[in-house]
Amino acid sequence: MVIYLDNANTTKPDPEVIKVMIEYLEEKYGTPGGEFGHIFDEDAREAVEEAREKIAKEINASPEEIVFVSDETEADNLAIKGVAWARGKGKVLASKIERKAILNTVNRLKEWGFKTYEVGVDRKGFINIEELQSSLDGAVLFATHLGNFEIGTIQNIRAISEVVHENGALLYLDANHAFGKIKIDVQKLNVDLMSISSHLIHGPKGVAALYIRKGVKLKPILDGDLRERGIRPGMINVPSIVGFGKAVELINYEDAKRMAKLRDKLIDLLLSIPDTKLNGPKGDMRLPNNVNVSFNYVEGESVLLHCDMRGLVFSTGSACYSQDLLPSHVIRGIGGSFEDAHGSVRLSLSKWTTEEEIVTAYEILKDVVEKLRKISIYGGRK
Amino acid sequence: MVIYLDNANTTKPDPEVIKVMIEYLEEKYGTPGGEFGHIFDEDAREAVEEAREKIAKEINASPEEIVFVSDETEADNLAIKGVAWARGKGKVLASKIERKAILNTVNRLKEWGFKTYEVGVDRKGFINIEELQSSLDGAVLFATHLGNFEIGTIQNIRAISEVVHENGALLYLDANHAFGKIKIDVQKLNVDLMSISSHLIHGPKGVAALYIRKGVKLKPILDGDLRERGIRPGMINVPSIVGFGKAVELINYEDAKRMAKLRDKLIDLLLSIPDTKLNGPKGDMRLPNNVNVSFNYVEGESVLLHCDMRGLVFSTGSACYSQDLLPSHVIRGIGGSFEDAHGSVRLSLSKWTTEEEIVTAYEILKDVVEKLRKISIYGGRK
Amino acid sequence: GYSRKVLQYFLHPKNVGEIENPSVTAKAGSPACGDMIKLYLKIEDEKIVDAKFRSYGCAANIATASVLTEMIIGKSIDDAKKIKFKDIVAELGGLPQIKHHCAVLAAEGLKQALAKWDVIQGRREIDERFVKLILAAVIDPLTGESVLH
Ligand SMILES: Cc1ncc(COP(=O)(O)O)c(C=O)c1O
Ligand SMILES: Cc1ncc(COP(=O)(O)O)c(C=O)c1O
Ligand code: FES
Ligand code: FES
Repeated sequence: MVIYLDNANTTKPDPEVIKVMIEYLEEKYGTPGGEFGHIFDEDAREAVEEAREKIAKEINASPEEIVFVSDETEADNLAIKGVAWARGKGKVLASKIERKAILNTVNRLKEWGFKTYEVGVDRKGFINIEELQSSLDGAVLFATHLGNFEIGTIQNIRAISEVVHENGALLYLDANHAFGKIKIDVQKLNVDLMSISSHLIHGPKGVAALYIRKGVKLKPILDGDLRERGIRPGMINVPSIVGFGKAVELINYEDAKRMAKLRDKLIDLLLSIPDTKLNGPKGDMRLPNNVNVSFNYVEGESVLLHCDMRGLVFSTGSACYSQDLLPSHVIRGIGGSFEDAHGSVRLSLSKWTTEEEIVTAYEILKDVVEKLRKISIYGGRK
Repeated sequence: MVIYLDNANTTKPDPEVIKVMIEYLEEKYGTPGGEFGHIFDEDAREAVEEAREKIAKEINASPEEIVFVSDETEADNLAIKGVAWARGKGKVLASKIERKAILNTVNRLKEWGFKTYEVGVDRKGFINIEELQSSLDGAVLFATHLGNFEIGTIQNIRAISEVVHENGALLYLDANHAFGKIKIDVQKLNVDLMSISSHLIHGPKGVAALYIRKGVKLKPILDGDLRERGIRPGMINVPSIVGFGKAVELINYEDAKRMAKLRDKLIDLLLSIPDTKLNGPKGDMRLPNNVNVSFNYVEGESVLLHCDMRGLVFSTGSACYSQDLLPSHVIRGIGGSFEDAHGSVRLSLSKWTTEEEIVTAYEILKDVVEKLRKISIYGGRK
Repeated sequence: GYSRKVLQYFLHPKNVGEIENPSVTAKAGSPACGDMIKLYLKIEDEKIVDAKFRSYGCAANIATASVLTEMIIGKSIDDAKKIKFKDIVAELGGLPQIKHHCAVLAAEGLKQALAKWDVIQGRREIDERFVKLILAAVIDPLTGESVLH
């Protein structure tokens, strides 16, 4: 039996999601073409529009403001490059602790003559709003997140959007990790673009949605037909979209409350292991399913692999584990040392996580960390 | 019972494809991260690499030359923009009868200072190789197709690639509609980049593959993590990729032979309807599953909708049917009149199409065309 | 992913710990990822009679250090000097490309230990080249930077 605590990486599709997907794989395999597809395709078109409506409603948007894309990386790129290219020139900003898809996309914009800036965060990962305010001169876009993918910090988006809009820039919000866990209202948050993805809420891979507030202009990244009003031409991935719609329908904020309790229990248990520290804030300003701690004197990949052998699955910010051999830029961004990043682990809960799993996870981790500290050069002491 | 003759639009997933997908939706829902995902993700990683190997082998490429993307539109954009951006400047060419994703992508390159050119074709849709030859001055890329999506013309790629390479340009081949129907060897065809997609060979939507010959440089469209070696960062759509691999495994060229016979039978039957003409070539130079005819005096959308009511499903090149209200640029490209395009229908077969379906399809079409001609201003005569 | 053999050495590493009164010790840090190993050698009659290690690093780091200690115990100094990182990789039945530097780290540790031993034996000068050899690859895991800087 696997204890899966890597739900911020991807989640297990809900059986109900799989059920509707199978229907659109087996029988209703058509794909929406033009407005007047043959009747065979109508089933597919209606299902896609129904999913779009559900998703729009969930975030208080209108269906025409939702564009389906293939994943959150594509959403990030479309939002950021799309707005920048439409504006032509100016400054594009992000925080230091965004996902790579955002940071690298912003950075890439330099090729097209844009200025860029990375806004700092405090020790808990909260964006420095004064720094943001003083860096917005000539800005066209600020790209940031609602809940941090790695340390769970929930940003104060209302304050951020006020500052951003005062300065005439647009706000793009990566809400992928918060969606389904905290109730989102695009009107109240006052964001201009926002991305949410299916595979993080027990929906299928292969689809994400980009909210584009009515009136916001962006240039597409992909050219082709007029599907998704030409903003995202290409094949409509009907089964995934229908599955996404079902996953949204299944969102229940009571799950989030339960997760938050288990999160706090796990944090308390892990902090009882000596020389362990929490990354990110405590309480309501933390994503309900995110736990992230650094164990001193040990390296994350080793911790992860040992746990893996014992059926406990999660992620680490260790350099050894990353494909570019760099330690987590998020832990470094909040002022953590190289060692803090190297020894950091992220455990992310789902609606199915049980208290028993939490306790077992703690026991396995405690044992593994003790074992590895015995091998460590630092031997558990500095 | 529906007679589905729109297999060039999308195909019904094979039950075996759906079976493996369900396995990766239900239990092996992990996603390949870095090289050292936890063991839970290993299942997913191995399955993805296995699919990559199968696909590579099928086209005589090596697995490192295959990059997974979300659909053929993305493949077209990545290949064309990727190569152009990597080269920096020059001329990019396509034929006049490419899919919109190719034509619009090439056209978009003007924004970045590229020159573009559309090469003409003859009455059957064959690319004018002399015109190509004389337009290649300063060219960096020629983007074209193996089998035409609308009229089924199979291009002489060996001759084309010789001319293109002599002039120092690269060749991108959209092989989406030919793949699985005619055996493809990237070495023999001597192409530099090539796209093939899953949903046209009874695989799932949500994935296509771009072959990039070793040594060919391209800049990614999407920025993000290092997945797919950074060429296509983002979430790996494991169930779709695994389904794609299975679909490739199921390819059987005997099916193509059978389809070709049924295609010829359907063409003969349809040409027996007065004032009907074939678009595209006959015989071996036509995709085995493609039939495209123009019925004079009637409009395609009307034909299509009438047939639809009677359970026969296909496509049309009519302007009324397209989202931009333009008649098929392919029919126009081969020198067809506006009326030819307006009254054109494409019927595309699958490995499951039966002789009985072909005969019934003909009977329905004959009846519908006759009925509509009675309504027509031209009344069956000009 | 990792081979069975790598996982075996990682899960049950041999020769973990310290040697009391070692003949020589060496620390090596990887400039790639910032990890470290420390090697302890006991040398008698120009032969390595015991070897132990401590590690702060990934699974490949632990496995390579462990298998290296096994490879060198019983070897003469001259034979030990011939060990290259590729030999360690081979001994483990291969490592993923991205983890080759972990084997380099282990080989580097051995190279430094043996160079120090030569100095102790008066066979080698403490010149600039030697000092650079010792320090260059040593990475402080707290900063992730070479201690040379
Ligand atoms: C007319 C037409 N448009 C679009 C497509 C889908 O291709 P894409 O998803 O690349 O736009 C097809 C499929 O083959 C097609 O036949
Ligand atoms: C560390 C990390 N990288 C990548 C991803 C996937 O995001 P994307 O597909 O946009 O790269 C996630 C998912 O949340 C993640 O946690
Ligand atoms: S020691 Fe860090 S990657 Fe091996
Ligand atoms: S006549 Fe109505 S769209 Fe052509």
